[in-house]
Amino acid sequence: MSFLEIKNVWKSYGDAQILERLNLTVKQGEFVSMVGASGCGKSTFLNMLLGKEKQTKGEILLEGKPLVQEPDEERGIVFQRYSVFPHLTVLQNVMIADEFSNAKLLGFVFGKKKAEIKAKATEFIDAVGLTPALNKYPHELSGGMQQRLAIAQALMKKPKILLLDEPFGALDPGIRADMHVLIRDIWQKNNLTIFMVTHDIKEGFELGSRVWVFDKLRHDPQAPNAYGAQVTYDLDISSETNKSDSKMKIDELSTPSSNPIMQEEKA
Amino acid sequence: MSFLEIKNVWKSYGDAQILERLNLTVKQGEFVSMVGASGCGKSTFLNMLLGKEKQTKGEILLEGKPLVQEPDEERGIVFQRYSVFPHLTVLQNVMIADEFSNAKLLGFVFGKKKAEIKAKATEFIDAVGLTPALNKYPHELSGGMQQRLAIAQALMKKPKILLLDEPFGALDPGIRADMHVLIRDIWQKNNLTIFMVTHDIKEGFELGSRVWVFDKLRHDPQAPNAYGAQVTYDLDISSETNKSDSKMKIDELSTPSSNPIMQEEKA
Amino acid sequence: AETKDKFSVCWSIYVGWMPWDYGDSSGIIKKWADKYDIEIDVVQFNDYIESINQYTAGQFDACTMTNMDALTIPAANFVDSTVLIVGDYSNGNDGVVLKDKKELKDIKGQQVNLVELSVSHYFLARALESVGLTERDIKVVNTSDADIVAAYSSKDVSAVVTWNPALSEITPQPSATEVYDSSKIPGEILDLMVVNTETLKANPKLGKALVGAWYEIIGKMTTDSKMRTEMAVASGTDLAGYDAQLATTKMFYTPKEAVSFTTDMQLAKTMENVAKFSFKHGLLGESAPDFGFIGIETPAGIVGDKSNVQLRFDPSFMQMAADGKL
Amino acid sequence: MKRFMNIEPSPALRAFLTLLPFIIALFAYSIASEARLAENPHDKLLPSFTQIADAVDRYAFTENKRTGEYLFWQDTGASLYRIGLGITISALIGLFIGLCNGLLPTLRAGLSPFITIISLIPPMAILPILFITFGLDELAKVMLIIIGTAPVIIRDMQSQVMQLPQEQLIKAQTLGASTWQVAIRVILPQIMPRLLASVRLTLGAAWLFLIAAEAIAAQEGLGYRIFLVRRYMSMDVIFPYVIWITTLAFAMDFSLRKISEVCFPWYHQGAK
Amino acid sequence: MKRFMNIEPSPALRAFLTLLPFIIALFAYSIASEARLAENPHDKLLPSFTQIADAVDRYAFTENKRTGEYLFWQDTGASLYRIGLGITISALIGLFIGLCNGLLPTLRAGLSPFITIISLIPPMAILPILFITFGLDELAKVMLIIIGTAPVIIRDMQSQVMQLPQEQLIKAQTLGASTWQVAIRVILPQIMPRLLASVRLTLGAAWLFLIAAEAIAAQEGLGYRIFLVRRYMSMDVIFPYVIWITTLAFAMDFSLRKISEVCFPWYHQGAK
Ligand SMILES: Nc1ncnc2c1ncn2[C@@H]1O[C@H](COP(=O)(O)OP(=O)(O)OP(=O)(O)O)[C@@H](O)[C@H]1O
Ligand SMILES: Nc1ncnc2c1ncn2[C@@H]1O[C@H](COP(=O)(O)OP(=O)(O)OP(=O)(O)O)[C@@H](O)[C@H]1O
Ligand SMILES: [Mg+2]
Ligand SMILES: [Mg+2]
Repeated sequence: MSFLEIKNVWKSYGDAQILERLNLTVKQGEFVSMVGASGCGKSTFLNMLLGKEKQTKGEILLEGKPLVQEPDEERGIVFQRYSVFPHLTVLQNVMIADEFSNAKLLGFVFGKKKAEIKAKATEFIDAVGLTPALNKYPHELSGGMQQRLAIAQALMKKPKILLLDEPFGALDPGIRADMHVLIRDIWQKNNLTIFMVTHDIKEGFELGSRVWVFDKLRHDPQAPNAYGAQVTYDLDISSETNKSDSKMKIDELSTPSSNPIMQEEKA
Repeated sequence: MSFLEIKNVWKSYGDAQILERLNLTVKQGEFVSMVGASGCGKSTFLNMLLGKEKQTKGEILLEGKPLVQEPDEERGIVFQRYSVFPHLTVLQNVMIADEFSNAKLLGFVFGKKKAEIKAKATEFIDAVGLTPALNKYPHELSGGMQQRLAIAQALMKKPKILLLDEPFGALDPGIRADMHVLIRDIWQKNNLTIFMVTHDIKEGFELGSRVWVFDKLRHDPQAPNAYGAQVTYDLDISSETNKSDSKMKIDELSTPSSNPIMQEEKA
Repeated sequence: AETKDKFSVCWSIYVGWMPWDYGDSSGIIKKWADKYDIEIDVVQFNDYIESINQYTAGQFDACTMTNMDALTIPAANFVDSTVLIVGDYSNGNDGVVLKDKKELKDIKGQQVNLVELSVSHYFLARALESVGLTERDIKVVNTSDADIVAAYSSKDVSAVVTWNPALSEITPQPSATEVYDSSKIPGEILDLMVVNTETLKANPKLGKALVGAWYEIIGKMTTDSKMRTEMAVASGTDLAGYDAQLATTKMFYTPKEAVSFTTDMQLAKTMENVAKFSFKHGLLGESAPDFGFIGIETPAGIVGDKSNVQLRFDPSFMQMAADGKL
Repeated sequence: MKRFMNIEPSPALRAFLTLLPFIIALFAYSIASEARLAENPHDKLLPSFTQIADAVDRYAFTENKRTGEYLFWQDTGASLYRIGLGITISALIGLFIGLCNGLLPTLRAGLSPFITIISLIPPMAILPILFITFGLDELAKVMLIIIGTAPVIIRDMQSQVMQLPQEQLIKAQTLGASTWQVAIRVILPQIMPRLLASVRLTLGAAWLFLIAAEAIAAQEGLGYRIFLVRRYMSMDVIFPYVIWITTLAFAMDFSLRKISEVCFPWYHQGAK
Repeated sequence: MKRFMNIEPSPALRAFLTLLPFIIALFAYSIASEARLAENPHDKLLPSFTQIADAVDRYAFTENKRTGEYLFWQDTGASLYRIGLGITISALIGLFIGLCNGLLPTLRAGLSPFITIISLIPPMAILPILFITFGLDELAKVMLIIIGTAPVIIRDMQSQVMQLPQEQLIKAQTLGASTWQVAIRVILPQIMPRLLASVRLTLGAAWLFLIAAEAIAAQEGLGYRIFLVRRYMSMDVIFPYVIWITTLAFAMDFSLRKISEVCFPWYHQGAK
């Protein structure tokens, strides 16, 4: 039994077929980078893992059991934006994760319990390097700091899977580099299973232990919505040897003409 | 007489000193990349070149004459966002540039004049590769296509100076590469003088014939606003030899610890 | 005022004034205006007070109103006004209604809903006098006349003073008893056509045309049920409803009746009462030292300050009609 | 079991749920009406559905003997004319002053605070002044609507103009546009859909002022009729009139939205 | 010469321009007033400033002989109490139903269209029903304000909740939040400042309804006084009352904005 099994999964919205024939298995502790043209269904796939969308056909098993059909604590998520609560300070943003489970009725905890949660939250905040900003509101943080906060939040629940949807897409290149260091560090220390969507192929290869390329194999010019995207490449780059093998792949994918990411430019 | 002369220019907003002691000259046809930490005054500098802001001290001479104190046809601009008119199609967006000068009263042109402008606009649209999207509205275009449109618009007026404020900041890496090809091409063909602000140091070195790094040399921890930024490096990378010399500079600037861009992260 | 040949007249919906609407739509007013070679524009108001205010502000040359409002609004604002036509007096058209109580005395201590400072208020004061009570024994709640019927149906309300048609909507209700009505004080609540004195002096034609038209219309209405049906519809009810309202209104169908009412001694007495009430409630203006501050001229003599006459009852035009001289 | 917030009703259930409150309301009304009529058959407060139908027939489908007109349609026409005229003028004023105010700092400095204060004056309180200033014919009624809604539209337009990205205005200037050209080629077309949105928002107030104005001085109109028969508490007439006004208000709102969607597709991109 | 749109007035000129329209308005009034008073010294339509000052003195600073109270302050108290209560209840209803509607698709399917229709009914037209249902005392006045403003606030709150980024709701769920916890910990605090904004927007309507209610049945209140003295055309009383109402409306608007800025700094970040 694999950690996560995706068995013949299809997904359509109405008439539009988005994804088709996905058959994939993932082991615990893998870091899967997902790349592909804009609108090809990467976020849709992530939403299925999250439980926000339901596959039209097929099944997704987590540790042998079908995925719960709504977001829950097993799966953490960081979006490109809006993943933190603007009305809470950094500390409160992280503490709220444990407050939810400890105060089902009131939504707030007090006294000793609160001190405990605070201690735990402070640790996670420290892990992402936000201790100096403990009492700041998100709008006082830079984009990179907000994403760190979102990660700290997600880690509080010790999720089995961490989903990242273009987590660094809105950041400046310099800050991205820092975030890469951080996320790799966190991945290794916590033995997390991570799924990350990115538009930056280099980033995908740099961080992932595995890269999935989403693309449409079949295409009907008369009915562009008739066929969905599949995972056309599934590259294991966990070992150094694989990595250098894949270097060529990167270059191949990065030349504008064959680059799937470029397709939407050809209006 | 240089093309553009910046003589002892200072700029402050109220108590906050933003820029100080700028003494720079630029020859016609140069491509100046400007990098520096967020908030150090790059946009402010661009706004002074544009005529939107007035320097507090000193003077800026264009071909020996002081700069006109409001935006005009001599200086084209492309912002990171919102540089095109959402209510006009691609063709209309480019045509409007010449409609302004030809219909002072009505704002619209008709008949033969219109056909002329249309022909001219179509050429520029073709130059940026937007011909297939001639009759689309900006919201139907991708981010990259919108920026191409903004460039075509600006070119219609044959500006003496083209100002670019993080023109590719909101684009995906793959699309950026394409845009780099385009802008270099346009720069060389039109013998333009370009000023470009960027957050991506690599991009700055790749495109520019000259790179300015903005940074504060003097710093008073008690009064962070007391001193302004200056141009701390002025690198000529127009020839290949200079370019390789500068490679080291890039690497030096790119290491996170010394990277001025990273400063805002140290909250 | 200068002589002119275009005039505007306003009126509001009330049983005794519906003939003006008929006169307008049937062309009778136009006929009389043509006869005197003038133009008369007739404007209907939904809101009674607004019509008087407009007249007072000088937007209209003539307006329908009651004797009390003629005193407290135009006259108290020193817009010298002349009563051109005394059309009718309320003879049961106003009433005090109590809920679940049978006698007027029972009103003591209650909240009374009425249009404050209106002729209803005056009528209530007269009613209270008749049983030896004063306004101090009750509490007045200002309530819009359009909503008084709805107000009566509300559980908070136990006493109302109002006039027709609202009155006839309230009295049939099982809980309602009409403990006092205006037939007990006949001739005190008068419905008038009031004209700006200066305008009338400069343009007697206007007075002649209006009076002539008025008596032509009401002369026919007693016998012409089709005519009354039209008036009924325009006032928002049907013939039966309208006839019921007419029954409690003492119309002066002939100019002779009106002239003899106006020349009677009693009118001066009534106006003195009204002036006293108005003064007590501050309606004659802050500068009024006593009830006689504003003089009222009646054929039987002047009430109050002779040097400051602002309201005049002038039967001469009705007399012309009676004499057939129009 | 999903969280309640994650449960999306099926289309059938959704349709049922939508109708439910209307059905309950009708049902509750008919019970209350029957109870009142059983107690007093002449009660007018909650007329039965047949009584209401009768009234509709009388007003909408029977010729008025006197004028040969159909009261209901005559009232509708008069009111629609007034509100249409009022709101159109308001929109034009709002567009013009709002655009100028938003674009020109000098003008804004002078007018903006004044208009803010004006917009806070409750028009109901100055009704008497309005009537005396503007007379009593159609103008006064239309003026009340204008005074009640124009300041709001002006302020809205002004803030909409100021919210347009500065980048666009600068871009236009670098393309050689004069202030006038910026106004008519860049700003005007972009705030047109916002004007429609603003008009939609003020429609409720416009109806309120229309009814208030008609209540005081009018000879026809939906508000006039309601106030006229209110003296007799003829709810059998008032109810259909109220429902009709609500329908008209809805139709106006709906068509404005559609017009905006058809004419300004680029504005509604976000709503896709 | 700069383009007109690029000319920023200096602070001094700005202050002058701001005052200019007020000065012109005052000046125009005093001329009109003098002209009318010259014709008829007892004219009350456009009283002189001294007459207005007199009236203020009489109403605000002289004890009423009969009741021993200061009419002006008594009216102010009554009106503020009514509008305060009405708008508070409206806000609470709006917050509660709007939040539930926005968060729960099932509830929204049922209530949203119904509330949309309700919000289109002009409350002035159904006054008789309100009186009979809610009586004539304070409750009725407060109810008119509630009926006039609550549907608007509900709809606004609902759309505000729906505009919150989906990401946040999902994030909360991945942190283990139940529907209830999402409501009170994620949504409630975030829409509080929006509620204040919404209340500010409906304040104008609330004043209108208050004045209308007081005009119809009351014993005290600002609207009551205005409509009562209308009976003898005391513009010298009406003017200060209107100015006072405008001032109160402005003060309420201003303090709501300040409260919001102080209590919800994170909401006003964009306004910096
Ligand atoms: N709720 C929905 N209903 C209908 N169509 C949808 C829905 N969500 C997404 N789609 C469509 O599904 C397709 C895939 O969307 P998705 O967001 O998964 O793409 P993506 O690969 O994440 O793109 P991007 O790189 O731009 O984020 C798109 O064509 C989109 O329009
Ligand atoms: N109109 C203004 N009034 C006052 N301060 C201003 C104004 N415009 C900019 N500033 C301040 O001037 C400083 C420089 O701003 P500027 O936008 O030029 O920075 P930048 O280098 O372009 O930053 P970024 O890389 O984030 O775009 C900032 O601290 C900013 O807050
Ligand atoms: Mg996506
Ligand atoms: Mg900048």
